[in-house]
Amino acid sequence: MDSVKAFFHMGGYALYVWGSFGVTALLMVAEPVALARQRKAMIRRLRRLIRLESEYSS
Amino acid sequence: MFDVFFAILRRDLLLAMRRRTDVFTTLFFFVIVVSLFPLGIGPELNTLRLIAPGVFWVAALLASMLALEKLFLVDYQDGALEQMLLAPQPLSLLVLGKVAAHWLITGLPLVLLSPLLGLQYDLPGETIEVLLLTLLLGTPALSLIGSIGAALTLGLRGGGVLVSLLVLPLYIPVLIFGAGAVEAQASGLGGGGHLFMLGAMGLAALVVAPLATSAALRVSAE
Amino acid sequence: MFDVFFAILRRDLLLAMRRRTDVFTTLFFFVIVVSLFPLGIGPELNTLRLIAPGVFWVAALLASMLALEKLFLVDYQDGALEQMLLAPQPLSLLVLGKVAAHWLITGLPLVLLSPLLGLQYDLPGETIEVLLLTLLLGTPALSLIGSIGAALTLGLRGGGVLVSLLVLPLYIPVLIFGAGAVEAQASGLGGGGHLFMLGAMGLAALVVAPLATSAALRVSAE
Amino acid sequence: MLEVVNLQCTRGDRRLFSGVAFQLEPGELLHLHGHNGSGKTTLMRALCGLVTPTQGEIRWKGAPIRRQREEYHAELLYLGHKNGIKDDLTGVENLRAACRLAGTPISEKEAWAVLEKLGLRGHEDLPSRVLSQGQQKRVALARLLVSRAPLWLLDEPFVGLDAAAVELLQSVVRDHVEEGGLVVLTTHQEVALTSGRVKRLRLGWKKDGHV
Amino acid sequence: MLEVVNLQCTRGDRRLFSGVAFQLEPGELLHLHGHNGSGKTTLMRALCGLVTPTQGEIRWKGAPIRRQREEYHAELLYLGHKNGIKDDLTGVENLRAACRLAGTPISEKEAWAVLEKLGLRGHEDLPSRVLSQGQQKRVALARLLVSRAPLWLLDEPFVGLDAAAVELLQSVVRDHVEEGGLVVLTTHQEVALTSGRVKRLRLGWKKDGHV
Amino acid sequence: MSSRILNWFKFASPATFYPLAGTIGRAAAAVAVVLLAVGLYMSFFVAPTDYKQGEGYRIIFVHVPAAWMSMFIYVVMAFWAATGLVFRTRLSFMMARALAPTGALMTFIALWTGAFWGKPMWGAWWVWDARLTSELILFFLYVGYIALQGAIPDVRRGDRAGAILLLVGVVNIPIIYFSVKWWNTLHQGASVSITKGSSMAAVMLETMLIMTFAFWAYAIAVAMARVRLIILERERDTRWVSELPEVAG
Ligand code: HEM
Ligand SMILES: Nc1ncnc2c1ncn2[C@@H]1O[C@H](COP(=O)(O)OP(=O)(O)OP(=O)(O)O)[C@@H](O)[C@H]1O
Ligand SMILES: Nc1ncnc2c1ncn2[C@@H]1O[C@H](COP(=O)(O)OP(=O)(O)OP(=O)(O)O)[C@@H](O)[C@H]1O
Ligand SMILES: [Mg+2]
Ligand SMILES: [Mg+2]
Repeated sequence: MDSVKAFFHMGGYALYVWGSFGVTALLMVAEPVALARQRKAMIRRLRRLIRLESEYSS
Repeated sequence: MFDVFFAILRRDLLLAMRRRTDVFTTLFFFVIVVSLFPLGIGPELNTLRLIAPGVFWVAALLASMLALEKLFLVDYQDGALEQMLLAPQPLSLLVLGKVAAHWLITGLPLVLLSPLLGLQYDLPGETIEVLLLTLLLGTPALSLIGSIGAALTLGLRGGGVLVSLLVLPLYIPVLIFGAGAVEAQASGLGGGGHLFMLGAMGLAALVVAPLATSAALRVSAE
Repeated sequence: MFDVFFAILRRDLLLAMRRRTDVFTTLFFFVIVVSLFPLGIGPELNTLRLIAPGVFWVAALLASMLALEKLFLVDYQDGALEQMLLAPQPLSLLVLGKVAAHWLITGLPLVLLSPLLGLQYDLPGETIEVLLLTLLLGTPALSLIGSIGAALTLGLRGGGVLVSLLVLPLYIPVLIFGAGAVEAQASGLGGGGHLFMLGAMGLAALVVAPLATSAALRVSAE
Repeated sequence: MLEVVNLQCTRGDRRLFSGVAFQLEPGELLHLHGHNGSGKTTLMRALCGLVTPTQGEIRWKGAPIRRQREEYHAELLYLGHKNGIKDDLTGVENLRAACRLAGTPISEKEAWAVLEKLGLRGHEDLPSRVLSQGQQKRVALARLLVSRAPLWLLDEPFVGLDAAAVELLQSVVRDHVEEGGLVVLTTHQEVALTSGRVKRLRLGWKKDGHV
Repeated sequence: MLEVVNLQCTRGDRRLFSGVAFQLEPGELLHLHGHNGSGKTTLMRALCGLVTPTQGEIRWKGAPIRRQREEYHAELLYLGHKNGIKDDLTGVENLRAACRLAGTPISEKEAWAVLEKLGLRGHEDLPSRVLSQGQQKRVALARLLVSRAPLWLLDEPFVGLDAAAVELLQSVVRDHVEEGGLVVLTTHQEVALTSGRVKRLRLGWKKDGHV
Repeated sequence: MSSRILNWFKFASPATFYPLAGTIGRAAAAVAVVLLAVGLYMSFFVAPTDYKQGEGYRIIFVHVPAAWMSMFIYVVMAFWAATGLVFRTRLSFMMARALAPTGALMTFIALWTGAFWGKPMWGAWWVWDARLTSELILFFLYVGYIALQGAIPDVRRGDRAGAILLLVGVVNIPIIYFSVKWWNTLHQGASVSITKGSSMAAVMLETMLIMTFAFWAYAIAVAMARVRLIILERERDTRWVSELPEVAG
């Protein structure tokens, strides 16, 4: 228990260490998530385009 | 009555959305100017802390001035201004709408970012607070005052210098009280009086500028 | 071979003569920025003398950048740029002509005025001399580098602010050596090394910028 | 309704025209013509109130237009050489913004319908910047189809339009006049304007056919 | 002389035209037509080398124009929608600057004479800003009268001109073709172009007369 | 030779590159996850406490990889820009475009973690040190590139304009670095330079390298995902896109 506490305390540097690692982790998770969402939106758009195209030509 | 205000506000915000870079670029201009000074002056933190209020305010003034140049120019060139002059509502409301949109696009982001930049100059917390407050009060005044100049420069091909000469004296009080408030706070005197003056100037500008600008626009578009 | 260089130089100088405001506005902007600082910072001469080189150089840089926006814009809007692209001579010569005219109109007056402003900051004679020299060497480099940014952002809305975003990072070495030389001189170290670097950068810009700018113009005008 | 009395306009030190007078009633069209530089555009802008004439007066419903600017503007639609199209907005947005500004907002659906009528199908949601010369002009002209203003001032509306669009525009103008509207129009092209009441006014000092 | 092979141009994600091919020899005129937005301007700009086609090639005297840009430009005169007139220069200065840039300088006297021919007498020394739409166009067109370039590319040169100026311009074009020049021209107005060899090329997907 | 070039051009075609990018991206993502797990474990549990900086120094394990990547990615972008301009391959421009946000992100992380390191070490969030300043300018260069691309609606123009900017920028980076350094060292004195005194323990070095490779793999994975998006966007009218399983199915 103590060791967990000590671990998060980081010898008094908690704000700085976790501030750095935290933001880095946040950004490096956010970027792939954003990309995945963009990809989904793109595929939805492509499907709509294809549907429109087939309606148009028929 | 306020239809035209919202109509123009909406149109201009839409235009800005279309070109999100507009927002970011004014912002980054501000950031860059603020960051340039240490490069020109040297990295010593004591000197930097001393000149910080002046630098921030001059940078805000320049950013606002630069951005204002285009306030009416595009509308003038593509003929939209003629249509605005022909709108069946008071022109000053319309002008107010344009200025409001302009401040939201170029002024507000700059204000919001300034605390972060304050750290670059190693400013203490309270000073940063006062800086934020003065910018929030002062930049709308700058936009309003500047709109007069922007309207005048549209037509007066020969008198551009004269116009900036006329507008600058109006900018200077804002600069002095704005930077002064921050400095007073930093030196422990409290910036209350300065802030009050800044607010009063903003109100005055709100009343006078739209009228003056509409008159100037009518002249310039002839 | 150099016909087109002189043709464009002559045309642009004529245009500037016709519309003298362009000359004055840049100059005036420079004067304003330099004079605003004492207002923002406070009147203490020691501080002022300390920051003078930085302020002068930042002001020159901003003034030069401000003027850049119009370097190709008007030609683009009225179709003259298309004609320039269709001229039967190397485009980079033509670009060089335009940049030269631009510097003569906006850069040179500013350089010539700086000694006078130096007195405002209570600078000693030799410092002023070095300041003049650095500006004389540095501002052409600024114009050259800036032309790349102006060409890249041609016709984009918000181009004026975007150009500053693109160009300022490239300006920084010039700023550092320019202000550095003056400071070195002021602190008795002698600014020779800095001046040499400044000249070298000018030469490099002279080679690279016209090529990059013409490539950018061809892309932008498509 | 629209009454012009002894109008004189001066640009620089050149007197463009003087003693211009006419009267336009509902259901009438005025075709303004004259050689290049004869002052047609200037007269048009004076009729809007954008240019102040050096002499004479323009009256709308009996009162000088200077005195009733907002009321007059509400009943007026002006389309000039420059078409007031925002480069970065799409055709639909441009049309809606212009209508909102004129005090007669329209719905998005209406806007799409109108633009389709003008042959811009498939281009409604492109920024106007990428539209061709003629397509931009069409977007500007779309306002005519939704306008409720009685007085139209059209400065060279046919410029840059292809034959089909010219045809369409002519019929729109014709309908407006037949429904009791007033139109002032300049054009160099000889177009069969309306079957209705057409007045003609000639400006300029050169004989026809002389350069 | 001018040879276009299988040309395709794309703007944005729209293919404007493809498979365009023609050949133009001295003494021939190509009349480009098509509805608004069909790609006439784009084709013109591609012919100048201002727009890079996505497919195909343009050859001048047998060689691709990309390879001989300067030589080609020396033999080419392009006048587009925008006329390249500097607002602050007078007509004379504009004309002389344009000629100097094109590598064929003319004297001040010549410039005055040419502008007078174009009906700008009394306006030669006004800044172009104050000229009317049509007068500005005339200043731009003045280059045709002094040009020695064999290939002319004219994008809607008749726009905004009055009847007399249209007449004059037509005769200038006719003379150029008869003297062995090449002309590519777009216009919506139906104008009797020349008695000489006129080719026609139609762009676009809409049937004639449809909006 | 010519067949080699032909081969290269084959992969330069978006249609063939699209599935390849998918494969590379997935592999890189897997590598990144594994390396990150190992690297983080080592950062916190294996690497010993620094005798001078205490636990605070552990920031180095994200700071330095991010700083290295930020510079490296810009050079890679410039490389793609050059190949795009020379060989006129569309794919090169797309690669440059796809890398930019990741590069900006890495620069931002370097700045952020640097600031969070600077506060306990130097007592200030920011000082105008040569390295810091040039990293800040690099950030501006990235933002400028992204803003330029955002401002140009036409992709072909955007591609080439961006490429020119990248090439000019890459020429300037060493100039910026040395000018800042010279400016700074001439009359600084007071400010602290980065402590290299404590010779880094071998474990630390290993950890840092592992984290660097993890960031590298991450950048590749993300860039590949983004380039696939760009390809779809640009090729949306083509047949092969409409026949892709994820689109058609
Ligand atoms: C915002 C602040 C900072 C920025 C922008 C920054 C930037 C950089 C950059 C660009 C590098 C890579 C340099 C190279 O490989 O040549 C780097 C490396 C490094 N930084 Fe920072 N830094 C910052 C703050 C700090 C602080 C406060 C420390 C420690 C007290 C630090 C320690 C290091 C170390 C040890 C390296 C590795 C040095 C090497 O590999 O040569 N940095 N930093
Ligand atoms: N400041 C000025 N000084 C001298 N002349 C001027 C000035 N401003 C305008 N003009 C003249 O006024 C006339 C402008 O007329 P206007 O634009 O109304 O012509 P227009 O009939 O519309 O011609 P177009 O058919 O070419 O459109 C031109 O002859 C121009 O030379
Ligand atoms: N970025 C783009 N995205 C989509 N479409 C575009 C883009 N740029 C141009 N276009 C389309 O290309 C066409 C432009 O054609 P162009 O200007 O060559 O027409 P034109 O034949 O000259 O027409 P006009 O007779 O009106 O002058 C228009 O239909 C326009 O909508
Ligand atoms: Mg007119
Ligand atoms: Mg066209």
